[in-house]
Amino acid sequence: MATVLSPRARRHVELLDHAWRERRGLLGWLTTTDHKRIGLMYLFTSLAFFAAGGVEALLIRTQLIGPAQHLLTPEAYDELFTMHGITMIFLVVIPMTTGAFGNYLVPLMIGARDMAFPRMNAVSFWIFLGSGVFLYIALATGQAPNAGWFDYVPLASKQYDPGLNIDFYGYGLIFNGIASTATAINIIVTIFKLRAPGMSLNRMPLFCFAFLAAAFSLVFALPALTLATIFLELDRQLGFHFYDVAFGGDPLLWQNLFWIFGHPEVYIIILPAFGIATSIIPTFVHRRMVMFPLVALAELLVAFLGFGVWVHHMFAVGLATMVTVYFAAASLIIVIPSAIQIFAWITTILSGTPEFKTPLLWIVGFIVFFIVGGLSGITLAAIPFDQQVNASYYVVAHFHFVIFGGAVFPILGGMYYWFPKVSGRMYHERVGQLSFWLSFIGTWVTFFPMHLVGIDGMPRRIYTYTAASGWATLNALESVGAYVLAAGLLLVIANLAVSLLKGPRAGNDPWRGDTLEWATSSPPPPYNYAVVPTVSSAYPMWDRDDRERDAVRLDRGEGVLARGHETPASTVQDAEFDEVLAMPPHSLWPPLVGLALFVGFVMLLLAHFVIAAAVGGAAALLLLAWHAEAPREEAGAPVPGLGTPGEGAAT
Amino acid sequence: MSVRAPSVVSSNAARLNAIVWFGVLGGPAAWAVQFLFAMQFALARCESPNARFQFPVHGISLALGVAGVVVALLAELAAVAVFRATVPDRGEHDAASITRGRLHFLAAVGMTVNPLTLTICAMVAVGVPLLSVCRQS
Amino acid sequence: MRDRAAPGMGRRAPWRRACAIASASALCVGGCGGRQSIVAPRSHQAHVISLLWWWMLGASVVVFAGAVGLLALAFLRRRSAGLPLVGKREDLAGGMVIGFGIVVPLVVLVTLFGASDIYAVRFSEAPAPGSTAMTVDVTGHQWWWEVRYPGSQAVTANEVHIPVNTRVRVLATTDDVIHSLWVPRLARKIDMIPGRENAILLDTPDAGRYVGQCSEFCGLAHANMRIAVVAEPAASFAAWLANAARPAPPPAGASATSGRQLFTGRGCDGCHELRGTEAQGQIGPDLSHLASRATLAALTVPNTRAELAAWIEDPQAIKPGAHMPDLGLSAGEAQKIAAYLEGLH
Amino acid sequence: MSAVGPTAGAGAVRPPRRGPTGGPAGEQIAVARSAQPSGVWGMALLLCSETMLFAGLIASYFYLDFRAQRWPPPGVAAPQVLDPSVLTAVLVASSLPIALAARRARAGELRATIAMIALAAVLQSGYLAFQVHQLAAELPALHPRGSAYASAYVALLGLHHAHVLLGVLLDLGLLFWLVARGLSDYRVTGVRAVALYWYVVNAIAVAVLLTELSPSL
Repeated sequence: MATVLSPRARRHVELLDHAWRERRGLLGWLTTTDHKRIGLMYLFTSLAFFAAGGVEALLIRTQLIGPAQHLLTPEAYDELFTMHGITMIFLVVIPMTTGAFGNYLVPLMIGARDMAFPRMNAVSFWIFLGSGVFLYIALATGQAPNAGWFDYVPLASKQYDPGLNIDFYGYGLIFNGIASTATAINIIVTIFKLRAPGMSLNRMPLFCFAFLAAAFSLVFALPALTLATIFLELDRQLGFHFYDVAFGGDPLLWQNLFWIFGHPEVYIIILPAFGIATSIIPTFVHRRMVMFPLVALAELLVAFLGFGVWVHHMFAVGLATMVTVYFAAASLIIVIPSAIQIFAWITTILSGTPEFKTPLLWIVGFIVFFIVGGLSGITLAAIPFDQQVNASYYVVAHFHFVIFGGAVFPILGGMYYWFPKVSGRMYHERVGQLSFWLSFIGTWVTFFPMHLVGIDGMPRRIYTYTAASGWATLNALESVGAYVLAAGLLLVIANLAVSLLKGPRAGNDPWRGDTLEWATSSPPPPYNYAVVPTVSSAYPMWDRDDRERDAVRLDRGEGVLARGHETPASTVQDAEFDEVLAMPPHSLWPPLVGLALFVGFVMLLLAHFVIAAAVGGAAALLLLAWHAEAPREEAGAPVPGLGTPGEGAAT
Repeated sequence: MSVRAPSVVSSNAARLNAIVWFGVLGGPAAWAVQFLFAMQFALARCESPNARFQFPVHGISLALGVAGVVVALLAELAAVAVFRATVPDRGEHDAASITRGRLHFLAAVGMTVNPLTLTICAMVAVGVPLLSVCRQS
Repeated sequence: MRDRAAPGMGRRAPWRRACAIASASALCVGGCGGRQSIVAPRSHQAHVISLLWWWMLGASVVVFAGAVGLLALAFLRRRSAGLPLVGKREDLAGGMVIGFGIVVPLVVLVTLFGASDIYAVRFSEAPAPGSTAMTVDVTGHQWWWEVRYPGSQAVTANEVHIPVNTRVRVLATTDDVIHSLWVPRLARKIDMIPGRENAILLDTPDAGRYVGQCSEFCGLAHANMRIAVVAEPAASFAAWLANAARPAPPPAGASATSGRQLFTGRGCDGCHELRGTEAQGQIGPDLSHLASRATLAALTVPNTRAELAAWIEDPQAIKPGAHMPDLGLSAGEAQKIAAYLEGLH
Repeated sequence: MSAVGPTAGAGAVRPPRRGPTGGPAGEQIAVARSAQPSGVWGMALLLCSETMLFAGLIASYFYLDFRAQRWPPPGVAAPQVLDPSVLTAVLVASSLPIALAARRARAGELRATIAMIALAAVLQSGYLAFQVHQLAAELPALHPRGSAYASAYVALLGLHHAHVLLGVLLDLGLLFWLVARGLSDYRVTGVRAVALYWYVVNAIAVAVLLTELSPSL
């Protein structure tokens, strides 16, 4: 804490420092269960993959800069656009949002000291890392997935794609899905159980509502993808016939299963961005969000309705209209939650006193792009029009506005916004704004013309086109835009990297932020909060008297829980203090389990099923040993400043 | 209404809690059922080569749609009732007012979600019967 | 033909003018309503869809302008709290969200649902069997299109001939992976999926050559899988069909004759059929009347003797990934075969 | 208020229990708590995911069914009803000792807990052994390479058996630590979580049975 502490308070803090001491060095990072260090590992890993995906994108744009280019062979082009999609979705946006932002910020925002399952949190990182390495081994060995990120059969079947390419896709995504599911479960339980006493559902930051919605979507959507890829590998490796018409299978089974996952996936990508926007806007507009309950609802409803729209990706496969309208209707109404949020953001900015600093600029840019992407999305719910532009560059334009403008812009804005909290230093404002404007212009120039070439009949995933097609001018423009965009992104990284070393000290709360993370020091100590924060609204940092009360309680040693590696848990709906959880400290098992699974999946890829089973058994033994370190038990005695465990039910 | 006395609080709160969760989940659940079942019947009727799925799809869609609309309306009423019953009182931070504030919040959520799910059910229920049976689009 | 607003078509004339003007104005950035533009429609269903597009675009522009306008306003009065005119009124702020965020969109979206998904959809729905004057079977292959005319011997590839002002039911199927038949100026796209018989309607009043392209990723040469629909007056269509139904004409001249022998001698007949000869291959396109086609390799190159010879000599150089093998023919041999094939009118 | 969340429904209103002392070392267990422990929540959410997986599997089975002209295809016998029904009944019956184990564990009775889990484990692994033996015997007749029906049938049973195997492994791991370390709140939560796992697996087992037998019903 920045404020000067009384001797008594300092004694409590020293106790905490001792109880929460972290291992140093490489071993420390390898065995950590601290949600902040895990979040940072997620951040840097997904940034590395972001660079890879970006290079792939630039190669694609360079190939398309003019008609009949020969930079890439068709083989290389197919692998690059497939890997670009897989990378950006599974190795960048999901780990960046749920992994990095969710891990680092959710416990801080709800006043907890760690995630609900710290070791599972670590293992999901190691599994994610393993899946990423797994997929990039494919590219390095020249057999990367090459049938597009939605990998339609029969093109992806053994008959038409005999190499290992598609097997890397299948096992890579199953592997990656384990990590995402674990993270999602962790986030949900953390939000349900670990909110600081007093933070009832209606006082929960909108950021947490967004991450809750995204996590639920992950839990319910990923199994469909896992199942589809299991079928795919059974077909490819063991000669099953789920997708083979000749034996009574059906290629549309893949399309249905894939998009049952694939569309909620879009909202899994965009929801955390909503959360970031709703936490940046109040801070820089100096007022609370307009219509808090509706925004919270919108975030949850998008996730829910997202499960009823998948066939709008399949309007051209020849289903009966009386089947497709069910999906068209849901696809249209799902616009309304987004409309609620957009106008809640705009009204909040309009009725507040906005300070257009870098983070807010990125969010305003996001709102603009998200409106365009949303509007083009509506047109795709009009069945006849969708049947014209489906699988054309119009769709490419649509989802890049939604995913790049809609998800990546808030992520970058969020990186600027929380940089002072994470690093303890301030970034360079001017350079920050410059990086925004470069990226903003670059995004427009890259993706907007894609609408026009799409309307003009250019299909997606073509590695070349003729001069006669009349698409050359716009494609050249798009490629130039891509370079501008790349420059903007490099400037973001440069700004943050330099500021990390040279930036001025930021202090605890440089923005006068509204949520709890700004109450603790920058960067936060391993235990986040010396005293369990008092919460009496959804904007706790703006309830100054509560923060003063916390200082007093620290002085008195109330709600400090300095006896050990502990955090309080509360009831799900009204967040009444319920129990004290002893959190497991660092552990070596998570990286070992991750490694075992990696070996196991490599064996599956190579169809060495017996070895794979043996490795699976080893992983099971590791998990058995894992539970040797059971946390110290709590007696359920009253805790000064928090009350008696279990009393919650009495009220 | 007086939710001051602790005894009243718990019993009242428990009842309102049940009502408000119906108010929040009723509409979405109604849509989910209508969507899954009506759509599945249409899919089976139109996509299967064999004759054992000759369902009267128009009627099914209309019936399930109407059912969905009715449930969503009931849920809306529940949400409105709780919303009116739990106008938050400023300043107090006892357990009762926390619960009240949360119920009020959930009621507002329910009041917004039900009209939307109701609209989806109604759109499809009215739309499908206007379409020719199983014509490919 | 490309960008001219074609002469009126009865009651649909206003739409045609609207679309033609709009396409000319809005899409000149995109190479002037290009050869595959959905906003230069030449059929009723394409008109309906482009009209739907212009309406949706109009509404979108209004929404976008309104939202961005509000953001601009927020920037201009960034120092003064509260809403413009009314000031600090939370109820009105909430009202704005409910009005713009729920009520207005709800009305617009329900209208769009009725207009597009219930009404307009019927113009692009598959025609019921028997409701059309004729049927054409188009089968997707990696990476070309096989075209057959039921009730006739006629077989061709990559160029679909249809009579104008005639409802034609196109039966779209595939022989291998998923393809998608998309001729934007005439009809919505339809996927070709193993185990399914999908259909679309072709019906245009305007004679002309309409280019389309496979729009579902289908492998290496996906980018070079184009198709042309040739709409022509009934008489010339009948003449074309009659000719296409005949066996392949005999070789004329010495080099053509030796080309003919090379065709079988060097194994071309393993894949290609020449009706009425012993060349009965069923893997590649039927070549009985190759010379009557304007292009080669699914519209990759024009059908000239030089291009044809080059294509025969080294297919991969012209269409990477194509399944047509390099038979190691000398330039001379390729020239002879080309000379023969160029005689097959 | 108890932990009746908007979701997994894994929580009933329970009076907060001050844990009676029990277990080998007489350590205090069953922490005072009015909401469900995190471990139970975590398992409940994992089971949501698993349930979606099997829902998709069963949906795929019926999708292929109604896309087919004849199901099962000509020459493939419809599955016989008796054995799988009896075996599934046995598996479902194992819910009882599991439920008792959870109750005994919360009461701090170590021996009873171990006995009940062991009993359940025996029933479950017996079920698994018989089922796997059955499937192995059927395989030559309906080779999954033979038809989409065989593929769906084998995948349905295979994944379900893997699911049961996972549960048996959970039983064994739990037994190992109960014998080695006795009861503690951590392991009481473990017992409750595993119990929840088995309730869901057994429910899924019934759904799988009905799907598997649908051609014969």
